Amino acid sequence: GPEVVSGPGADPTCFAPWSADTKYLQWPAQEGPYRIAVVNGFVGNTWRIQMIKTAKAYAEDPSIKDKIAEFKVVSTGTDAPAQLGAIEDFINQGFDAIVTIAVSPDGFDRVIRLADRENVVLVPFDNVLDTDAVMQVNEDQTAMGNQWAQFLIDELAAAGKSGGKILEVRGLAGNSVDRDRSAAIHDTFAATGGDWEIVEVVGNWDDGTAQKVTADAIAVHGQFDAVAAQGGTTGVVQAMIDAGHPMVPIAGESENGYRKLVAARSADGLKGISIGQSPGLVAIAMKAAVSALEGNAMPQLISVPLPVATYDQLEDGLNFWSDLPDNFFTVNEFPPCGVNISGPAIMSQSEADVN
Amino acid sequence: MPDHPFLQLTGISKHFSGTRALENVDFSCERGTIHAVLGENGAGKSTLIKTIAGVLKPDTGSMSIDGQAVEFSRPSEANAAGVVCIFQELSLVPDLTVADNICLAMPPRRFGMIDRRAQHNFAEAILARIKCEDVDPNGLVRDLSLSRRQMVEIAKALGKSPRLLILDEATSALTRKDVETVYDLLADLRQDNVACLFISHRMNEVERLCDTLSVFRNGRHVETFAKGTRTDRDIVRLMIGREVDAQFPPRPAERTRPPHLTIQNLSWQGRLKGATLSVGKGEIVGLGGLDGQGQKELMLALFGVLRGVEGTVDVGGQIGAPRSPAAAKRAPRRICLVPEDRKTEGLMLPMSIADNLLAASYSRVSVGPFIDPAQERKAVDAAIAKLQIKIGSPQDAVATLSGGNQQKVVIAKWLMTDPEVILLNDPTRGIDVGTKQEIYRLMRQLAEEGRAILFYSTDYAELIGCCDRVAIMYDGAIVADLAGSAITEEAIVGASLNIGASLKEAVS
Amino acid sequence: MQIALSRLRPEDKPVVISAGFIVVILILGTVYTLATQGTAPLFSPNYLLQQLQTGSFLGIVAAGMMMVILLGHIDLSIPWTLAAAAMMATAVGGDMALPTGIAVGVAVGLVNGFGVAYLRIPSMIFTLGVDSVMRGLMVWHTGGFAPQDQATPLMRTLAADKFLGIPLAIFVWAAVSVVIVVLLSRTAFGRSIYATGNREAAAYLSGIRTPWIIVGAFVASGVCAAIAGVLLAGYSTKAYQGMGNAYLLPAIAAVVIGGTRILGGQGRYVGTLVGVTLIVLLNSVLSIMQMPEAGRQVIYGCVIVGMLLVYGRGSRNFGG
Amino acid sequence: MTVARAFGTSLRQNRGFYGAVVLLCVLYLVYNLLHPRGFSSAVLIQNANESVAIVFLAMAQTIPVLLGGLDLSVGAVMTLAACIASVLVNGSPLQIIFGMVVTLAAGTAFGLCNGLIVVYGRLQPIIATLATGAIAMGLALFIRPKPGGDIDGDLNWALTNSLWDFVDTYALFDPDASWFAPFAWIPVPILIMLVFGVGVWLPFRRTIIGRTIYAIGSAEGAAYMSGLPINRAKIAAFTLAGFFASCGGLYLAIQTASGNADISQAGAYTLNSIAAVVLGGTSLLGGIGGAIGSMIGALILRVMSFYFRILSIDPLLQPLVEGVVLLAAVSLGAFRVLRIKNRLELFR
Ligand SMILES: Nc1ncnc2c1ncn2[C@@H]1O[C@H](COP(=O)(O)OP(=O)(O)OP(=O)(O)O)[C@@H](O)[C@H]1O
Ligand SMILES: Nc1ncnc2c1ncn2[C@@H]1O[C@H](COP(=O)(O)OP(=O)(O)OP(=O)(O)O)[C@@H](O)[C@H]1O
Ligand SMILES: [Mg+2]
Ligand SMILES: [Mg+2]
Repeated sequence: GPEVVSGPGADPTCFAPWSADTKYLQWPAQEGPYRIAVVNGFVGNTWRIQMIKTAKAYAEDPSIKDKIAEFKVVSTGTDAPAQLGAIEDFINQGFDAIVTIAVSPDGFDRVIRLADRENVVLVPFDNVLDTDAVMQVNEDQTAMGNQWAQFLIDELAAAGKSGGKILEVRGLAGNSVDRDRSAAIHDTFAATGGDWEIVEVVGNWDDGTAQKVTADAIAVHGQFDAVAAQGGTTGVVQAMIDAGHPMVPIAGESENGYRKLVAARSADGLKGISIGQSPGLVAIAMKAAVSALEGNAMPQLISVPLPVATYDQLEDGLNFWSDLPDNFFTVNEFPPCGVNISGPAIMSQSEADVN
Repeated sequence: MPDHPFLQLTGISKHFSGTRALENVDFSCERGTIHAVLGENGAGKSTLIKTIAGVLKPDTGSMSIDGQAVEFSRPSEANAAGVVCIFQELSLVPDLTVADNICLAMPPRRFGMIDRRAQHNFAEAILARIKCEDVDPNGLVRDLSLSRRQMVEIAKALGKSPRLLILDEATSALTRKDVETVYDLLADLRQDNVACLFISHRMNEVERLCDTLSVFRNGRHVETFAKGTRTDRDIVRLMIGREVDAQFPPRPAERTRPPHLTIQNLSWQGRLKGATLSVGKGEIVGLGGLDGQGQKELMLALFGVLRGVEGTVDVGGQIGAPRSPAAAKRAPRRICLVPEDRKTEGLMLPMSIADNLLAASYSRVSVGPFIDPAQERKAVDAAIAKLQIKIGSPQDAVATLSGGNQQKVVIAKWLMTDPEVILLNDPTRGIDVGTKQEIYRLMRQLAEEGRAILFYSTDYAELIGCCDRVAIMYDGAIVADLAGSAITEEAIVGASLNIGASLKEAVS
Repeated sequence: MQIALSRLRPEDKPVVISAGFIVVILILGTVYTLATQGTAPLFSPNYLLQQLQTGSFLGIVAAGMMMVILLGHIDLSIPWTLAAAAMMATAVGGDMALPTGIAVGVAVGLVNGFGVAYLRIPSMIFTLGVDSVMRGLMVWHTGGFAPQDQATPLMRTLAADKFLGIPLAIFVWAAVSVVIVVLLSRTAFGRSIYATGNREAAAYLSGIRTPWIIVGAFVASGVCAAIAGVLLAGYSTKAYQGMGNAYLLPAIAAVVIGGTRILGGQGRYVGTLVGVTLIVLLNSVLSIMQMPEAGRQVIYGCVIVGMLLVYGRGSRNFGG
Repeated sequence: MTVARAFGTSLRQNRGFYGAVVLLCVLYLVYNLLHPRGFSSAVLIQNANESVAIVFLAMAQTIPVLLGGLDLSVGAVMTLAACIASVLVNGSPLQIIFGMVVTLAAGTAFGLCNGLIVVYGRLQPIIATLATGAIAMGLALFIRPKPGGDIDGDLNWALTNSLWDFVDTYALFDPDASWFAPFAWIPVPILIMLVFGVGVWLPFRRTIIGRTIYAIGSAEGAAYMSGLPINRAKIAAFTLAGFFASCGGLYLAIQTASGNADISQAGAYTLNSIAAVVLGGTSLLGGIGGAIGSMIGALILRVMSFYFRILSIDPLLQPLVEGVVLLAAVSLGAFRVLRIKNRLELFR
């Protein structure tokens, strides 16, 4: 298993520690090239597909290609035993690093123990584990919630409001990401001391559901002063348009469709902020795994900066693409890490062109 | 002799929605007798024995056995009291083995678990007792023919050591040999002081076996009398409530009819082996022989149900067997089949009478692609009137009808399609004398109208009385084609066994 | 109350009881909104129309599902049939979008029908397999090609626009309903569905082409799912992978709450309509009350069991 | 001679089952041949761990299916049990055992409720359990609004490894004792499946209640007329299904050391359990088959997914391959149809 060492770690601009007291882990250096596996859970939404394509494209990237001897991706569905089994199987097969999106924040004790025994580097990202025993890569969900809420508070303040009715469109029930983002939103609003009423609906992070519950909420509650949506933001805005709801400040994810709408309607009042969980995280997780295998000290929890774009920063062809589908995630590159595979490059061309 | 009857029912009534199946019935039966229960279809015989056996709860009335008042709320309680019943619709479990079925509710057990070996031995012994050594106790009941199943059912009943044994048309599908075995068995049981209730529509069986006869009509107990005190004619009058004359309609004078349906060398899966037969327009051809010699398969082949049939079939100049019932029923062939088992093959039991009647002839009541409700109603009413089906409303579920009326629904359904070839697979099984006569008359009338009729029956009397010609099947082939005065019981039996030499022995 | 219920004809009971329950839901919801906001939006035509509009997707899916359930089968391939129809329609785009979507539904229906009617594989398992094949195809499609997922203007119009103040989607639902009602009660196909659902052997021996009937019902189900998918894509302005997931179980529940026998052979379309309305309103009211998921699930389950228990317990097997 | 004949009869009557056994053997053999560390205890342990939950669920599903019904709540009951276990299975050994017993009892009781609703409410099992499944899921979410829990770590390690580790973890005796060597490699999860699955099922099948379940699935009317205890058998069937589902849930909780009220996972498990039952040769019409077959069926499902980890298949094509393979596997039974020459036999 890794040793706990003191920082700083390798390449701190890319592998930024989560906080000042994040510990550092170091594995014994191993000879390359490495065998790396990605164990995905569910496959069947654009985010995951974009993630898998990014992973494959990144494995072919000249900066890392030579360091990888074998690269495998499997998707196990939402089945926890199958995911644990796949990870264990790759450990048994002698893979050096396993990158994974955990189907549940708990339950990895056994595979962590096995991985440590075999000196395999296990790197959860996106849906991370509630443990500090493995190296993990994620964006700060709490910070995201705080920024969303702060943006709305600022926009409303600029319009002279210090209280009002907020619609919060939540994600998948029971998910830690949903929990963290929602708690941060509530905390930030509460901290202003203003008179806020937050109406929560569950949108499951998908456009259709989000659109339906938003429409319901508008039908019942009439008008909102601002909207905070964890996902499915395109659907949320569409529901507002369909219901004739006035355009109000909105905080949302990084879907291309949402950014298109904000760009088109910010003048009408749809002043929006777009922060997204990027499918490109997989590339950083892979890069971190390789770095750990090379024997570098790594932060236990790697924080990837939030890719923020507000309505006044949107630029067609740069951070959104008006000629491309709504349904992909605009943020995919992380220049400080040398991860330069852009969303449109991944989604708008067939794989052959990317490689 | 005790002063009270062994089984006594007093004032039993049972109503179903709309029908009075039993009306204030008093009935009794003694040990050591075989007691026939007679009555036309829907007279309430099955309902009677179901109340005795604890399947149905009577609305009013009481029952006693050996002078003790009893009330069974489920069959297992009746079994425990020594009342064992073979029901009209068999109560075997097709996916369990024969041995499992014979010991179904009370298997021999060891350490609380079923003792397979003991069960197997027990089944073997009982099967031997009813001369069914050919039935493998480890075989599935599903794989047995109907007649074997009835024998297994009898074995199962025997295994429960009954004090009162009830057979509700339990011999309707048995072969001659089995019937004899059952006769012997019942005689033995009579010796052992077992009471037997015997329900059958075959008068000769009743004649031969029973000591006492009870007649039911319209849910009422009409009369009980000892055998020999009434003539057959009287009995039939009691059952039907009117005088019945000649059993079979007169046969028209013999004449040659051009063949309409011709079969040559029909073979299928070793069950049909080169059957050759022809049926003319206006002719009723009987199909005889022992049970399971390929008669059913022959009909299914003609109706397009079987795959891989070899040989030639020619229907009114149309060469080739149809490939599906849908093709069979359409012009130019116009074949129809009244299947063997009306409950599973003939009817959609929970659906209404009207829907069942229409099932084969939607196109006849449609205008363009749409069904015309007016035509629909007219067609249904006409069919009901034509066969005089006894019903409450055409919208009632067909399941509420008695067996005979259900059979009429099946026949009426097909007559609505105006068929030219009519295949009848034992259409009178479990049907009362009165209805049988109606069916015979109807067959004759249909023949007169110029339809070709192929009629399979297990009852020789029917074949003799009804048919212009009789073809006997043995081992998948037609071994005899009898016509006119050649149709005699001896000839039929002889051909059925297909052994000229030992013919006399078999008949005697 | 008991007496009134027992006087109903058995086949009307589910309809009347669910209709009553719909009123109860609306009243409870209104009591809640009055207490919390002091308004009663639930009885406003706007709210109801909007519910019917979003309900029309479920309604159309349930209409197709009912045809299959009447046969005693089930179509578990609905979620990805719906999504695939929407995704292919939007991928093709232009005038061919609608026909493409419907064609996907027909194709899936044909495959399902073939497996169930000719290969005789239980529908529960065959359609499950087809669903996962469709999911695989769509993942491949999304990942391997350049997917265009914008709904065409026609799709947008059908799903989101209004005519005479009534959303067009409701007209589509009504049209589908009329077709289904006519099919079921006035055509040989519909009658054959009931016959086949009751006893396939008897229907077959009556000269009904039961395999065609089965294929036909699955095609109907596929087409309905496809229509719902195309509309839903129009409503959400685009197609997306998970779009069908939320429709399978509610569709089955709606059909069954409407009084259709899950084993086939019995059921009226009116019941399905009422069942769909009930489920849509129940969901909406729960969402207004901000009921957490746990509570929703429990209420959902209790409503289904409760309704079925009230309808009167199923009758015993016939012939007993 | 008679043994051979009996075996022949059994072969004919259980074609689906024997086919499944052969398929599993071939699949698993090839997997091990392809795996770099094939035929080792480590691989066997991993495979077994992954299979326990679905095996129990498939066994649970079998029993209502034999009745001619379906239990759409097994996945939810498993999840409910896992969530209960994630709260209770920790602390002192006595507390742990208490937690396990409560977990199994809760799942069994839920199965009992299913049975009571089906029997006394006279509802169709498929629809009654669709509804009760939602209720179980709701309860699971109440208990575990978000994933987590603290299941005893030793227990997790001991039950998900070989007997050697089990003995070592609890220091029962010297795990390196020479007499123990022949057993030391055996994975504990396999023993659990044998003891709790096979050990319960085989005796149960030989009871009157067990036989009644078969009889009901084959011909309910006949079973009733024959005086079999219909109601009791139906209730027992759903109760036993609840028991097996909770066994699966308990193991799932121990294996993941946590509980997770994941609706889509529960749904996927329920559907897979039906697929496993069919693959194992049990007829969805009831009356034919058995839980051992379903166990085999579940293992087939699992082994098929193992192949993705050793073969190089485009990850975006994997779901398609998975679907096609599943469809092909369930279509194997269709060969029966081609052999049928009497079309009436198709309808039973
Ligand atoms: N479950 C039922 N529901 C409604 N009516 C029934 C039911 N069972 C029987 N009946 C009716 O009760 C009457 C008596 O039927 P029963 O079966 O006892 O006649 P049966 O004498 O046995 O006739 P068969 O000789 O045809 O068997 C019939 O009119 C029948 O329609
Ligand atoms: N004619 C029939 N055909 C099929 N099933 C029937 C018939 N009549 C009753 N049943 C079923 O049998 C059940 C009664 O069976 P039975 O009383 O033998 O069960 P049990 O387990 O002994 O009941 P208990 O637990 O109350 O003692 C009824 O609830 C019904 O579901
Ligand atoms: Mg009778
Ligand atoms: Mg009892």
